[in-house]
Amino acid sequence: MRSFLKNIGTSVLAATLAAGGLLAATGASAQQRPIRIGAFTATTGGASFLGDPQEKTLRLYVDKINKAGGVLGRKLELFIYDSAGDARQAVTYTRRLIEDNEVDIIIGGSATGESMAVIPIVEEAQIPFISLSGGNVVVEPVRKWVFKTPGSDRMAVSKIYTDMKARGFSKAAVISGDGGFDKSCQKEAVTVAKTMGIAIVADEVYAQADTDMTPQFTRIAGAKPDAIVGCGFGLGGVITVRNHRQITPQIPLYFTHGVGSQQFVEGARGAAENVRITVSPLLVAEQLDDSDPQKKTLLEYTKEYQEKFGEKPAAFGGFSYDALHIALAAMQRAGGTDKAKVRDEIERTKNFIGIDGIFNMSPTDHMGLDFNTAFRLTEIKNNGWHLVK
Amino acid sequence: MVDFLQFLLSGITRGSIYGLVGVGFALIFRSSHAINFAQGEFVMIGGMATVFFLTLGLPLVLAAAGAVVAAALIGALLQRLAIAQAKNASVLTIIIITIGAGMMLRGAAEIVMGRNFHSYPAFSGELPVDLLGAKMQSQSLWVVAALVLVTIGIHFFFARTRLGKAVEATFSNRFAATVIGINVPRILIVCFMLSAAIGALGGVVMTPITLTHFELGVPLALKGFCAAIVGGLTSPFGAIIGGLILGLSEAFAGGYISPTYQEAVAFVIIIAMLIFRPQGLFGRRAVERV
Amino acid sequence: MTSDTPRQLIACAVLATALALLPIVAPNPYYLDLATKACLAAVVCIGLNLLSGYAGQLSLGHAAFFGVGAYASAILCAKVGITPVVAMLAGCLISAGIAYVMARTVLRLKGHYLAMATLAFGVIISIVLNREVALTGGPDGMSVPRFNLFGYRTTGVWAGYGLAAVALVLAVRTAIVFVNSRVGRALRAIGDSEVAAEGLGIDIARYKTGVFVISAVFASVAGSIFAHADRFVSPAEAGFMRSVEFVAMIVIGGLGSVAGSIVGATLLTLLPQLLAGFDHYRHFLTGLILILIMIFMPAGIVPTLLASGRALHDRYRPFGRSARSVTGRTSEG
Amino acid sequence: MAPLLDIHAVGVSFGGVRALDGVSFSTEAGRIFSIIGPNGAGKTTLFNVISGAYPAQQGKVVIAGRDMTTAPPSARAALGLQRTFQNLQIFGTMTALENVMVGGHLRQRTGFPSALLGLPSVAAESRAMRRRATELLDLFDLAGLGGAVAGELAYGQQKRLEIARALACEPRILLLDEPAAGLNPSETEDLANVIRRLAGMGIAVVLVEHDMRLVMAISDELLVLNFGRELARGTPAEVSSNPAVIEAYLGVEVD
Repeated sequence: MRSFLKNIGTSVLAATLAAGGLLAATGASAQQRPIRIGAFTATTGGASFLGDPQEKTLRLYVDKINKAGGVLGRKLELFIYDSAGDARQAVTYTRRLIEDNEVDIIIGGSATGESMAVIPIVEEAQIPFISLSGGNVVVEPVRKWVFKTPGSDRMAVSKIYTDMKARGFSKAAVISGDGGFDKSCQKEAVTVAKTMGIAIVADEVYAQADTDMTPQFTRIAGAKPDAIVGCGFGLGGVITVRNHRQITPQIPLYFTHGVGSQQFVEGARGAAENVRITVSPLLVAEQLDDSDPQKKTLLEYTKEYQEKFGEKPAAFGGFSYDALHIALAAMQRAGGTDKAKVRDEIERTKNFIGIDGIFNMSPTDHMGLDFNTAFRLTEIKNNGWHLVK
Repeated sequence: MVDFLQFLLSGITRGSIYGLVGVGFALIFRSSHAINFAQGEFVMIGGMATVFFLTLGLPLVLAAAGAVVAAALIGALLQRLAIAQAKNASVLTIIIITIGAGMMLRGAAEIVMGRNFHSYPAFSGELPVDLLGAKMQSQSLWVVAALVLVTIGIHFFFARTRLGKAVEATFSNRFAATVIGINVPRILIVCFMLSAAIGALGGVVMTPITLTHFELGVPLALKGFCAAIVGGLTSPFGAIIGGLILGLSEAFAGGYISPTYQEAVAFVIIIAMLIFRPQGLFGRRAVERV
Repeated sequence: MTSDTPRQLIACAVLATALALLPIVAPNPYYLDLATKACLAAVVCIGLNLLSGYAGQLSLGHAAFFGVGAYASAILCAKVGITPVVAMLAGCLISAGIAYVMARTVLRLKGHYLAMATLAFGVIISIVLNREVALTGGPDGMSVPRFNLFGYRTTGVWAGYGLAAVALVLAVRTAIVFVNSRVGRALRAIGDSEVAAEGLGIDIARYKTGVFVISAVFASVAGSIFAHADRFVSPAEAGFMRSVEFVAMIVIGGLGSVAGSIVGATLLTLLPQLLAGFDHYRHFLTGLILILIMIFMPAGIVPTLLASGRALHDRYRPFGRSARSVTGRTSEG
Repeated sequence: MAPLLDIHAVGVSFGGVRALDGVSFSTEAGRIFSIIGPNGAGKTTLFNVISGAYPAQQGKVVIAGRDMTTAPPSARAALGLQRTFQNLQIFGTMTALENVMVGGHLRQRTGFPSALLGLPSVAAESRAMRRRATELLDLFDLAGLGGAVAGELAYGQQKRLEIARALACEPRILLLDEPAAGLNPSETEDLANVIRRLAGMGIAVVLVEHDMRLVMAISDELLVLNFGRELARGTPAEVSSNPAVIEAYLGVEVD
């Protein structure tokens, strides 16, 4: 039994190393042990639209940083697994990362559920974990070892309602899928509306795999909202805007960052025109003022991602960019990979200029984004992203 | 009234999609008493292969035809190289082979086309069609047309062609079919090709509406399978009617009652059917011979 | 499977010893996590195999019973504050009740009706778990308290493994004794020929109902233990794809074989871990492996290996035993 | 006292075809009652109606004084009715011994709870049943084949196994559907002895058989069916001298 398990262990390790293109890095044997970055993302399954760019971004930057000599004179070694957005698999892979791969930090959890599932494990193992999921519950209440980089749905929704009020709208309809990503946004959309004086006149749900949402939009049309808030991502997001164009083109449509990718606009084939989306500044980087501190980082990330993968990065890719760089910066400040020190340094992250915004973490805030930089309001015009000023 | 019409149109569009997916289940169940869990992947291949051929620069008609032919070939290969290879396999073994085949096709699409979704323009423009105040996507008409075409085609195939009659004979009694000289292995290949082609045709016409993605097949297959069950599992026409029933029920339940449990409608119908009409709408009651 | 009960109980003891030694030889808790999941899947599969491999009925919704057990434990422990053992029993009762009603409704019919009913019921359960956010946490799932027994709180992956291993040994022992009892023989007879079984006085609907309820309870217990082992449950556990995975496990391991259930469950639990490094090629390879196993071992791994072992041993018996068809008709002459 | 098996005017149609029309007969413990007739005369259908595989659409089936017309096969078995099948229905994946053990289903008690708990009584009962099954196998010349997978036995062995299985629950009525089909003359001779012995044990044997020599040699009473109706009934001597039977059947069949 033992040799059997050992075989599994070694063959898997070999495969992982080979896939990560890291065998080349082992040449520098005189050096210290590489810094081990552990990650799990939902590259397949329902949340694959979130996980795929996150995985690509991590691979891209681990490679790039290694080419530039690594961190603290040590190479990076990436262990990354596909959780398929499934809590059970996330738990197993997290144990694997901690116990078998002996990683120094864990980045991952494209979906809120899988992030929540691994929290007891990382807390018990006392290893820093930077989540890539949107739900506030991940960092509220603050847990010692858990951080996250995506701006929260509450911020996104607040931004939408602020714009709606500026346009004189007071009645909103919400349409969302039944996945965790959508649900989290929908919950905030309903809760925040109360505090901001917006009336929710319709709250419609569709199944994530649904191919047609016209009944939902017909009901929304009957409720006569001033505007519609879409909480969705991936295919569901595209079908939502297409059905919106079909049934209720006269009602303005807002969306949160779930549709923050150029593929969304292309898939919508014109139906995304005039839709307003709160999204990280990534998709409108060129339009930012030159004085904007994020502009340089955003343009660089866009360029590097596009060169490597032949497509523009989606907003979610930025989450893992931020997580990786915050972690590495913390290790640099800590002067090593001591987990407790790295954790303390992550918590001390100040003025970190990332893709999703500018991070200022604290013992009471393990996300560290502020309302103004986290999300920008954009509008789709001529199949392109435009900053609404 | 406009709402009613809108739900009706939604139901017909959905129903046609489910029907197009369901027909393949019925055809294969009829010929080999197996549930083909790769059926959804044939639909996905229809859309994906069309996208692939379009990017090669082929005109839409050729790309679509190429996708259907490609799917039919994959269907034949699946039968020949996998299912026929498992000698004396039980029905469950065949089911697991189709599950494996579905994963392979999904994996192949993932390798070739990546993990993004894909689509291509609707065949007759993107502007919604106005019908007495209700609006439908023009592509829905193409989906319905494909369903009608498949219905007529299947009818013609079973009623008029020698091959279709041979398929019927094989279904009624495989042993007797062998005795009267029907090449049963060939019939099975034909059934797999046919259901793959019909699934792919569905994929071709629905992709402008549903878009396509390497993992799209699984949820579609589940709905298509439900359509086939409602139709009695052995009847291609039953699957088409079953699909329309599911689609309309979903649209009206979602529209008039609440969309929250819209997804469950298909399954509630199945349970109701098992209680009240277990052989399905068009299924034959199994005749027990001792 | 001959009715050589003592020898099989020895096998059971060997299994128990191996499971007890595993924590000592396992390099680290990750392997225990995998072993826990394999054990729990095996428990589900042993129950499912009694239904499919012996009584010849197919269930396409067994994950729903796993989900019922998992959520019963999660909700009753986290929200009501009931002690885990009682919560587990409550889960069993709910699962058994659902299974009983379903079986009574459809098992009077002959054919694939149980497959359809379980499919529909399973998906409905997973939709309900997904939608009833206030109770279940919705799509994001919910956290579960630690398992405690007589006030003794257990910690870490060890406890989860311990529970799963004990459950597996009990399941194996129960299944072996059961299969070799009058009831088990009656079920196997039903799987082979319903007509003859009925003629011998076996009340087919009652026996199928009974074994379906038992298999549901096996799945429910596994689900409850899973909830405490992972300390987290999500609706995916009850989903259709999980149900299909359980069926794949028993067919690949071998229908009508307790050892096959364990082998199939272990293989399909480890496979994603083994293929984790292959990135885009993972799905393709998984599918290919499933197909190859089925082509070369259509009766499943364990029966095929046993048959070839026997063929070597006994030259006079040229044919290995073939797999039972799911409808269980083996017509001779 | 009521007869052990009483069939009263049963009728069955399949899609408009009358397979059985007003057939009646009754028989007693220890008697050998045979049903003969050309192919398609309704013999096997009559067996299926008696054993409960199909319900009788008209008429009554009375077993041991109880009206069982609509009862399922398992309930009829509980009253002591057993049958064998023309197209053998042995349990092909189980061993020969296990086949016979299942045959004794009604003579055992273990239910789901005790089977699951594995109580000592379960094993004890299995042991006792195994002993009885072994005896039955010996009785039918299957000694030593108990561990063999039944589906792999020779045809003649499977036929004997089926009878042994039917006897395991000590039936009062035994329906044998063409037991001699496929047997050679010496095997048929053995079979005749077996059937006589069963009758001698007090079992009411009902036989459907094409082998006229066998039927004529062992039957106490005969029923001749033709197109689902009774053509004649009586002792072998009476039937073989009945002109209608000679014309419709015996004239063609007997050489």
